[in-house]
Amino acid sequence: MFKKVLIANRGEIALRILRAARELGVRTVMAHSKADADSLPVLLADEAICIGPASPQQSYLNIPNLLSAAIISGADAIHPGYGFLAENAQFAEMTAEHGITFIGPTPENMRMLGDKATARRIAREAGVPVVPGTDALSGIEEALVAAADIGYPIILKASAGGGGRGMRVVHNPDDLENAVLQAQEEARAAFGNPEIYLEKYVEEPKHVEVQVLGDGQRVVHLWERDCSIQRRHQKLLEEAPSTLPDDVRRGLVEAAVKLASHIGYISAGTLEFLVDREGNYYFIEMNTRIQVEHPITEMITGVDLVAEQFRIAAGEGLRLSQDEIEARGHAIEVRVNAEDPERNFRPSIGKVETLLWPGGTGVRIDSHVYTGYTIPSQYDSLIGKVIVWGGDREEAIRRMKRALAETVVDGPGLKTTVPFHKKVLDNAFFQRGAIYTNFIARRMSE
Amino acid sequence: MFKKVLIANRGEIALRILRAARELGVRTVMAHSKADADSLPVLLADEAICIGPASPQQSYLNIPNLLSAAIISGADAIHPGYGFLAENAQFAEMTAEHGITFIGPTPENMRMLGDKATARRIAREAGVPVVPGTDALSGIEEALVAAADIGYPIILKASAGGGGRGMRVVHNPDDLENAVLQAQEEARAAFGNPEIYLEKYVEEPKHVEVQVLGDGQRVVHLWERDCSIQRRHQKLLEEAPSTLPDDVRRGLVEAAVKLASHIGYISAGTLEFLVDREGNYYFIEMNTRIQVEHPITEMITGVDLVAEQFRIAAGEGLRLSQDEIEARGHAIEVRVNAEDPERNFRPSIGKVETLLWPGGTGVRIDSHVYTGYTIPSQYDSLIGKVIVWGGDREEAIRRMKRALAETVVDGPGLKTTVPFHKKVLDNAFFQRGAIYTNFIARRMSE
Amino acid sequence: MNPKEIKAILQAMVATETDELTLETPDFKLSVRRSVAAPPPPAPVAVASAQAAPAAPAEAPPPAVDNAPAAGPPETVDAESECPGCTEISAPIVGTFYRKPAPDADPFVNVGDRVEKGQVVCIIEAMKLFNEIESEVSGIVRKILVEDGEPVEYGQPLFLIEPA
Amino acid sequence: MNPKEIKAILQAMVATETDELTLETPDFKLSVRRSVAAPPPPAPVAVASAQAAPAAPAEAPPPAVDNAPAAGPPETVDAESECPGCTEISAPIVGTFYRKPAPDADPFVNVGDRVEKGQVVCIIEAMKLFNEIESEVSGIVRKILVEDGEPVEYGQPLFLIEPA
Repeated sequence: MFKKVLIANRGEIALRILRAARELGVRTVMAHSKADADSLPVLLADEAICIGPASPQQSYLNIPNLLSAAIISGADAIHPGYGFLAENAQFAEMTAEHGITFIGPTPENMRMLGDKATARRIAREAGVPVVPGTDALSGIEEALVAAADIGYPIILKASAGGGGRGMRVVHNPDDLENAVLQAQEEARAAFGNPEIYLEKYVEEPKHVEVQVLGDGQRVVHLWERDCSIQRRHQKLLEEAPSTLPDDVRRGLVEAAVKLASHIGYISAGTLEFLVDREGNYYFIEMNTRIQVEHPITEMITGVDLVAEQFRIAAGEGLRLSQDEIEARGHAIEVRVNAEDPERNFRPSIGKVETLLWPGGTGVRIDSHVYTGYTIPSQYDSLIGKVIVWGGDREEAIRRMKRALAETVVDGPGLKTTVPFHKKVLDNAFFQRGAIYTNFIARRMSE
Repeated sequence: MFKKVLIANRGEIALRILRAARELGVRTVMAHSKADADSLPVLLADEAICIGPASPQQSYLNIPNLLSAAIISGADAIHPGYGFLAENAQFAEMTAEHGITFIGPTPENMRMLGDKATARRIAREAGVPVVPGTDALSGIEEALVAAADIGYPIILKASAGGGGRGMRVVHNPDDLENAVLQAQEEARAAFGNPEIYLEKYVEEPKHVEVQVLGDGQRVVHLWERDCSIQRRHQKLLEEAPSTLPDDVRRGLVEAAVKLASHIGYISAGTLEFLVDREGNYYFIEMNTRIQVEHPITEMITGVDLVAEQFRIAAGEGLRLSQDEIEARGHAIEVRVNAEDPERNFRPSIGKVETLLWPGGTGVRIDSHVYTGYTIPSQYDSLIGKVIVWGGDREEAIRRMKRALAETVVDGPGLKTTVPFHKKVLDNAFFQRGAIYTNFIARRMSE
Repeated sequence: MNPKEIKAILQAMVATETDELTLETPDFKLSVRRSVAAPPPPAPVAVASAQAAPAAPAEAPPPAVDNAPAAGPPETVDAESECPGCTEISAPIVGTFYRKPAPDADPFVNVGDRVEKGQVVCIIEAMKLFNEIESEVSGIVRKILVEDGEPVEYGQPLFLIEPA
Repeated sequence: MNPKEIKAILQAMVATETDELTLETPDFKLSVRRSVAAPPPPAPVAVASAQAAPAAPAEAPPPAVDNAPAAGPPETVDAESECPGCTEISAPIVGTFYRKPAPDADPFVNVGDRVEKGQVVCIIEAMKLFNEIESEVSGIVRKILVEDGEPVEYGQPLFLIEPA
């Protein structure tokens, strides 16, 4: 095992990594920006080193300063957490060049899954379904043939596009010609490039992701998480397992293991899928890092995922066989963000003057906030995660409601997403598992 | 299920009961003394009612005020927690007489196990081993025969005694006559009654207890807890399961189920055993209530014991069959007492000015303390419980060490048992499971 | 020693981040202590804020929980402010408060009545027992704080009596 | 003893990093205690640099964790109090601090030297690159705060320069 790890991140994930390191007997060096000098992971770490001003570009994204910090503190490993440099292949490479172990996948792993087109190709190679679609369309004729082949509804997307612009859903062949022309025109206007392609339109999908661990020799899955409760592609509440039928769940996790094995994946990773109402699943992308919502998987499996990342990186290999990983009960996580749900989730930071996290049976708290802590404005608004476990989904929901009812995070001008989560948990559609990626837009807006 | 429960207790167990009630959709009425008006369970409860001044005799032990509080608040059930009136058969009876359900065993259950002599007789009837011993001895001859029969070492105890006085350990027959005469003399001097009896002396026993749940029809066990880490018969740190060999564990839990079934036990209860080095176990007594250390059983089984107490009391019966109760991993609880371990554990209360409970993977906190809370001086010194779960005992120990390293409970003059627990966890004998009821006296005193 | 001189000393203390100063002369004794609880301000501008810094950290309030007791302890009655000089009679037990010995009877006491120490002023029913509550003082009933038939908790103020 | 004299004493204490002073004469008794040079109380707030220190007075102290940073950021240097009127040159990157261009060469600057704005005052080695650090002001080197060969973190003060 490593002697000393540099934690190249901040907030709750920095604390999460610190805890894993401490349990493994690894000394911790917290690399931190000036704005985070008073943060809990810095206070708790064995050593702390300032790596730049508040701006992430100059601190948490500053590769030379991070590597220098690792070198001068004598760290033999770096854990990147999530976000920032976690999926930066170059950082992983440079870390290795300095004789320091990067706790995460190989740069090759990252590059193979780094862009969507390559990831799609690799998934097809591995025999894992992706959303059926075309390359750039040459014209109407090709579109008609492809759409007939894929089946309606389909969606037209701009090759150069993103963020929903230039997209157009088509429900039958009669509308296709006009839609193609309009989409091309929109694409030209918006991106200066009329090129479009066509994909199957997955209606009201669930966003379900599979947690895997690999050591380069073999890959195991730790079941799936349902992350359909999203607002503008930001996950807000996650649960494990999903409410999918058992045969779909089984297909999903097997597909995930197949793909991750295909590329000899190392470390913890997550494969994201869309699942339609008929239980068809389509691979979208892989996140080559630990994720915010990993605790719900830990709650149902009892596996410490971050500790496993350390062990795999230290060359100890996977300790668990697939048979030994058993999911039990149901877990839910809510993200407590310093945002005002009443005002379009705009950041609402400040000083935490009263803080009371819930406790008791089946409740876990991951948070770097303490009474008197001032939330810095330069970073994301996640200030804590409340995670609960219950014998079944119903118990988990009741427990989360109970936990949030006793949660107090208060300060002058400080608002959090807790009241919003309470409403989600009270929603009848949510309670019966009728959750799709449009849940918040459709069920939670007045 | 009940509509409204009166919680006739305080501190962390009051909060524990409140949480279970809330998850079950039962409204809560906190009966509290004047000294507890600002306590967290009072702040969190749906209703609160003051039942007397700080003195426990006039509040938490005041049966008329408690029953009146239940009646005027319209509660249909009372949960007594532990301590105070939890094992008071008369209170249970009077509660029932007022048409209110007592959440706990029947008065008959309590009376059968209320005094040690009756409990011993019932255990023998049920075929459960008790520490072999005699009734009052008529003289030396009888003592010699009995001792030879039981086997040395034996211990002589005063019939009227208690608290260790008048006890005398005898290792061989040659010493018995003198010892009997001396013990009789001591007993006469101390208690005005020379009557003594003789018992097998269990050397360096482990204190292991079995958690059971019964509904009057059947009884299930939820495995055992090792509570050997005691100081002056006060438990300080508990773990589940014990480190006993599997065959001994199995014998123990079966004996517990046999005894509890024999008396048609209802609700949650705990059967305490002494286990000697050879794995012989002897029933000592049964606690007919929920116990402080119940969370470690919840951690390994996933069963919410307090919720089960509610369900059983509401006539819903046992939901679980023995097959469904599976123990997984290892859990440890430490009691955070406001006591100064450096000064013979004397109470060291005050105001909590800085409070940081640990969090993260596998950590559960049960505490009624918050930043700014002043610990009242009239009650016991337990201010919180830190409970951890790990895949195995080693992981649980490492996790608890990590958790305690990040715990801060601070205020002017306030001391806690946290530093003491850290030393226990670091002790090599503890780590290898060499723990007996004399562990603290033998291994932890300089 | 004049104010100007004291001000000069204080400014010097601020400028030099001095915490305590005691000066005793045959004529006078001056002792000054500055709170360092406030972290040193960023710039010289902050001289003013250093002087304004309160010495003691503010009290952390108990958590303001959403669902504060719905029927929790009634609001404290401050006898002093409600009725200056008055004495409180409070509930010695938990139960139901009755102003009359029987539904069709007259109340034990009314506002303005004179009561003697030991005189019964109300009944609190607890567990089907009717407990007569006596006044602890002699005086005039100034206020009755609980409605007839209402539940009362331990220590809840029932009457305000002006001793006379 | 007049304010001016007291001020002079306080300034002298700052200059000499004296914490406490008691002076008794037949005429008067003066006692002064400073706490700036003393390591601020256990609360690891101390790791924050003076510039970043929050100004709010009623700060609840961050939890005083047992294992506070062992090799955390070095103690804050307040240029104002260390050397009134001085400007700080601080580390713009993380790395190892060198006073000399080569092991057997002379230091770039010594205490008392005059430096011009833009003049190289030290090297910080980071990832095998030797980064020359230039003075941001012209003036006299009053203090060198880091030993040759020591690791420095971002923002750590290296030199105090008295502008001239």
